[in-house]
Amino acid sequence: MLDRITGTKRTVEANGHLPVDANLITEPAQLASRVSAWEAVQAARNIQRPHTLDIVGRVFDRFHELHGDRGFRDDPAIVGGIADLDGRPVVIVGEQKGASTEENIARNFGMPHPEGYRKAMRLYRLAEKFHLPLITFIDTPGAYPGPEGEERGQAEAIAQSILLMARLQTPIVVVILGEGGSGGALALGVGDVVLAMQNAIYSVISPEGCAAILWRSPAEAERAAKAMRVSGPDLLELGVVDALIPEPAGGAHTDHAATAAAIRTALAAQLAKLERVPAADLMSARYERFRAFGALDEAGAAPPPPPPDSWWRRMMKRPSS
Amino acid sequence: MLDRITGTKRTVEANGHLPVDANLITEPAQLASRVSAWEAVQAARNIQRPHTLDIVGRVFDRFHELHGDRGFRDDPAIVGGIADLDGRPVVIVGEQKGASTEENIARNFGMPHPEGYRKAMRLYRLAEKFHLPLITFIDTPGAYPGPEGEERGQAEAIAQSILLMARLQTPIVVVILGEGGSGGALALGVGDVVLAMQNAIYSVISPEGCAAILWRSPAEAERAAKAMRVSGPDLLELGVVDALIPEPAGGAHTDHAATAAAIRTALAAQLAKLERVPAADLMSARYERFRAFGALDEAGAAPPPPPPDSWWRRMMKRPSS
Amino acid sequence: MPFGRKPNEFPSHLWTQCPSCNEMLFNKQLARNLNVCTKCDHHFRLGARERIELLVDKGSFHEHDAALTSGDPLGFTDSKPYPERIAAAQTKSGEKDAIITGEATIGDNPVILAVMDFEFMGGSMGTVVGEKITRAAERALAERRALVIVSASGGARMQEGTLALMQMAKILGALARLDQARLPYVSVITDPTTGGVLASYASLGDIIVAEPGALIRFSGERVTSGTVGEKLPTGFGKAEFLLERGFLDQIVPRPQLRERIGFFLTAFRAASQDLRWSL
Amino acid sequence: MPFGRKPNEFPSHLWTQCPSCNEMLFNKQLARNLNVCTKCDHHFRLGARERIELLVDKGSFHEHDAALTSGDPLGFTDSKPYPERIAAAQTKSGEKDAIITGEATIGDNPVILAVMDFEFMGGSMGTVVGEKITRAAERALAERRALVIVSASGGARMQEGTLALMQMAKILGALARLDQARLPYVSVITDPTTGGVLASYASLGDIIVAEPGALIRFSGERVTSGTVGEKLPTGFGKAEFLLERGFLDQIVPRPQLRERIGFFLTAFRAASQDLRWSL
Ligand SMILES: [Zn+2]
Ligand SMILES: [Zn+2]
Repeated sequence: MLDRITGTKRTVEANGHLPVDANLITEPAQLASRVSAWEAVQAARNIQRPHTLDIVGRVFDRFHELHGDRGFRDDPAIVGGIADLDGRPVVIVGEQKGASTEENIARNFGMPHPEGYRKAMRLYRLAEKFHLPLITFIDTPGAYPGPEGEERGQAEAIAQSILLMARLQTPIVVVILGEGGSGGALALGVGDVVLAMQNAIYSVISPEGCAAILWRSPAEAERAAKAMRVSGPDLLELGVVDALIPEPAGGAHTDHAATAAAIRTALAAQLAKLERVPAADLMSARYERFRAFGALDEAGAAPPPPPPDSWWRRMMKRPSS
Repeated sequence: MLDRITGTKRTVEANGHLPVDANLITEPAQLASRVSAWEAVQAARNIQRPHTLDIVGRVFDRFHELHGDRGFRDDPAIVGGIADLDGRPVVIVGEQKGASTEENIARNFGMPHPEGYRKAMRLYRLAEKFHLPLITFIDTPGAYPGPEGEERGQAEAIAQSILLMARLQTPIVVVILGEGGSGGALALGVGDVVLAMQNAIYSVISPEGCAAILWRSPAEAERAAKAMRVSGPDLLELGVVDALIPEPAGGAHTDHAATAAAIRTALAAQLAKLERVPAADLMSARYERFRAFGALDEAGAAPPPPPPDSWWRRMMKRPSS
Repeated sequence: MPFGRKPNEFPSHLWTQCPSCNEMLFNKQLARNLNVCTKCDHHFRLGARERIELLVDKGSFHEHDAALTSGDPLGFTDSKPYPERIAAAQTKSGEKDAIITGEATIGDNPVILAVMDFEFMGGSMGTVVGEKITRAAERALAERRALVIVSASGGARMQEGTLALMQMAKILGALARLDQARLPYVSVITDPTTGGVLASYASLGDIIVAEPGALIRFSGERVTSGTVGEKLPTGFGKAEFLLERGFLDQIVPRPQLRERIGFFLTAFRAASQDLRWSL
Repeated sequence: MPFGRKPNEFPSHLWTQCPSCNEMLFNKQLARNLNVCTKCDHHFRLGARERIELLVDKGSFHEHDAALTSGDPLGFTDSKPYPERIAAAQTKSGEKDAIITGEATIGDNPVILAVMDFEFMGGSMGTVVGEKITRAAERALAERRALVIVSASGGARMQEGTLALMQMAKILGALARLDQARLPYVSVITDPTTGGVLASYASLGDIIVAEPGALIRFSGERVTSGTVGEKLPTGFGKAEFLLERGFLDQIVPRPQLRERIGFFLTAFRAASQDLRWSL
C-alpha cells in the first residue's frame, strides 16, 4: 500500500498555523489562473523581480547588515543582519541577486560560495543565542558549482547549514522569493513555516541541468520544469511549501512595493503565531514537518500511526478537523 | 598592597592533583642544576629533540591520526587523532615540527596556519562529545605570522581556540614539549593541568622578537629570554606550569625513549586523577587556575578572599595543608 | 598485460581490465580481493551486499525495512515513466532501491548500518533512501547504537523532484538528534559520491573516511562545465584532494575499513559508558 | 593646504596636519569633531576618556577598579626597570594603566564598558588590563548586563612575560561564561589593534565593529617582516581589508558608534527579556 504521499493538506494541518488574515494561498484553487512551470521559471528569474535587500528595505523598519563568515571572506551572494518589524527584532539571512549585470557579477548571480553559507550559519547562531526569530529569503540558481567552491567545501557548508537549521532553537520562517535552486536553497530552507512567492520556483536541480541529464539537451528545460513540478501551485500540492504569498497581477517585478507589503503581512502574522509556541513544541513540529516527506510503498507494514495533534491545535484547544 | 603575586605554590595547591609517584618536578630546588633561560631556549629548539608524533608513537599503544579542519585545508603543522593509553582512549592534538629541514618545510617549522587551529578545535569538540580526555602537545615558535595567516584569520582562530578550551567539558592535560611560542602555543594551552618538559620554554613573544622591540636588536635575544623568564624553573615559580617532566641527563634529544617514558608516566597519573573529578568541579578549577594569574596592587581594596578548597582536597577528604 | 595477450582474448565475464594499471584481472580473484586490484590497489566499486559482508562482524547483520519501495509522487516521465525505471532497476539488481539498512556489530560495537549501492539508478537518493536512513538514525537513537553510513551516489533522484531534496533536511533532522544524544556517526565515502548526498549526510560524520581514489564532488562534471565552464586541475575531486583540503579524516584502504571503524567506535563507546565524564 | 600656508606656519599645539588628506586642522575643531578629520573623515586616535564620553548615554558612566595598578612580577629591566616605565606612563597620561572600565548605559541598555588607551605603553595588555576586563565580564554576568570592549593595543605587555600571555586565557574564560549566559558582548576595534589583544577578546564579539582605516593585525609589521620577510599588499591589515575577509560585521564611523551599538543591544535585549523563546 502506498501509505505516505505527502500532500499539502497533511503538512499544513500538522503545522496548522497559517492565519487566514495574512491573505495566503493555501490551495491552488484559490488562484485565479495557474501558471505553467515554465512561466514560473521565467517569472522567478526576471531580473527586475525584487531581490532580498530590496524586500528587506521595504518590509522592515530598520535593518543593519552584518558581514563575514569569520574565517575566509564576506560573500556578497548572501546578505544578513538584524532588522526590526513593528518593534520586533529579527535576524535576516538571504541570498542576493543583482538587478543589473554589474550587480549580478558582484553578487555572483546569487550563487553563494561556502563562506556564504558559513556566514549564514554564524547569523543563525546569533539568532539562537538571543532568542531572535530567523527569517530567510531564498533566491539562488544554486550554490556556486565552480572549483573554488569545491575546494572550500561547498558540500560541507551546505550540509552543516541544513543540520544547524534543523536543530536551531528559535523560530524560523523561510520565504522563497524567486529561484529556489537545490541544496544551495535548502541551506536556507529548513524552517517552521516555509512560504513561497506565488511565482517562485523550487527544484532539486535546475530545469536545464535535469534536461541535460535526462533528455540529454538543456533545450528540454521546459519539459524538465514541468516534470519536476517546480511551480508554486505544484509545491503547494506536494506540501513542500505551506502557503504562497500572492504577487501583484502582473508579477512581483511590476510592483515591488505591493510585493513587499504582502510579504510584510505574511511575516507579521507568522511571527505573531510562532512566538506563542513553546520551544520544545517548535522543535518537534519542525522535525515532523520534514520527517513526513515521502512517497513510500511498504508491503506488509502496518499503516503508520496518525501524527499527533499539532502544537497549534493543542495550543488553541480546538478539536481536530 | 601587592596582594596577588601568582606563585607556583598557590596554583599547584589549588589544582593540587600532582601525584608524587609520577616523578614530577614541582620545585626548582628538586633540580640538580638550573639551566639558564638561553640554554633552555637552545635545548627547546634542538632539531633532534623528540617532536609530537615521535612522542605520541612511543607514549600511546595505538594512534590513528585524524585530518582536516572541514573548511579549507589539512594543516601539517598541527596533528591530532585518537590514541589509547593502557586501554584508555584519549584525543591528542599537537604542534608538529620536523626532524630535518625537508620535514620542517613540510611542517612549516611547526607554525600553524588558522586552519590548523580550526582542525584542533574540531578535535577538541570531538573529545567533548564523547567524553574523551584531551591531551595537547605544544611545540611551536608561534602561529605563522605571514600574510596568508592574517588573511584567513590567525587571530580569530587562536581566540576561538582559547575560548573553546576554556569551556570544553572534558579533562585537558597540556604538555609543553619544546617551544611554547605566544598565542600560537596558548591556543593549545588551556588545560586542567599544564606540564612542561624540564627544558621546554614558554613565552609571550619570541626572545628575538622581544629583543628587536625593547633592545632594538634581535642579537639581544639572550637578555630578553632571561628577562622574560621563559625557562622551566621560571615557569614553575610563576605558576604558569604546574610541574616539569624530567628529561634524561643529556636532554630530551639524547634519549627519545626515556623522554617518552617519563611523559607516559606523567600522563597516566594525571588521567587517573582527573577522571575522578566531577565535571562541574573540573570546569570551576580550570576557571580559577587561569583566573588567578595577576600581579596587582590595589590601593584601599580588601584582600581577596582565600580561594575555596580545591576539588582535589574535597575529593580526597584530607585537611588543607 | 599478463602473458602478452590482448584484451579481447579475455572474455569479459571472466576477466576485468584494471582502468588504473591496465592489468587483466581474473574476476573471481578480484572478488576474493574485495574488488581491489591485486597489482595496483585500484578500488573498483563494490555492491552493497558485498560491502556489508566486509564491514561487519561475521554473521552479525540483520536487515531492516527491506520491503520499502518508492511511489511515483510526481507522475514523472522522461523517455520512460519513473515506475518503469524503478522496476527495471529492481529486476537488474534484485534490490528494492539504492540502499540497504540493518543492524550489526563492527568490532563488537553495536551499530546501525546503511549502505548505498551505486548500481541502483546511480545510487540516487529519493524518498526510500531518505526514509531508510532516517529510520536507521532513529533506531540508532532509540537503541543507543552508533550509525555508520556508506555513501555511493550521483545525488538526489530528479524523478522525485523537491521531495527528493526534502530528504536531505529529513535525514539531517534525525542526525541532529543523534548528535545531541552524543551517539557516534561514521561516514564512509566511496566512489562516486556527489551532489545532494555529499551535501548532506556524507559530509557530516564525527569521523569521515573515504576509499582511495574515490570521486567526491559536490557538482557533477556535467553541471560544473555546463554552468561555469572552467577547466579543472587533475586529481580534483578525488579523495586524496579532499584529504588535503581538510574534508576527510582519513583515506582507508578497503581491507582495513572494518578494523579502523571498530577502533574509533570502541574509543567513543569506552568513554561514553564511563559516565564519570557525563554532564 | 588652507590659504596656501606652509606647515611650519601652524604651531603644533594649535594645529594638526591630517596624514590622510594633508589638511591642517585646528586642534579645537578636531576635538569637537571627535578627532575625525573634517575634510576627509580620517579617524585620529582617541583617548579612553573621550571615547567613553562619545559612547555612553550622557552622564551614565561610573568607573570601576580605578585604583588597580601593576606589580613587577618578573623584576623586568631593559633600558630601564619596568616600574619606572609604568610610573612614567602614569605621570604622562594621568591613568593607572592602559584601560578604563565601568558601568554605563548605551541607548538605555545597561552595559559594562572597558575602553583601552593606546597612549599608555602602547595599550599593552598586562595583568591590570587582564584583571579589569575579567572583572568587567564577571560583573556583566552577575548583573546581567551587556559587555562592550573598545580595543586599542600593540598586544601583550612583554614586561610581564607569560603572566601577560595568561591574561588571554583568563579573560576568555570569563567571556565563555558570559556567552553561556547568553549575554551580549560587542567588540569595538580601533586603531591600532594587534597581537594578543586581537588574538583574544577583540576577535570574539557577538558583534564586531571597527573604525574606518583602523590597523588590525595579528602580527606586528616588525615581527612579520623579520620572521618571514614577505612583501605585503597595500591596504593589508586595515579595517576595510578585514571586512572583506569576513572578520568584521561592520565598519562604523565614530559619530555613529553609540547609536549603532545601541541598536544591536536593544535588539538582543528585547528578545532576551521576552522569555517566550527561552529554553
Ligand atoms: Zn590495477
Ligand atoms: Zn583628512
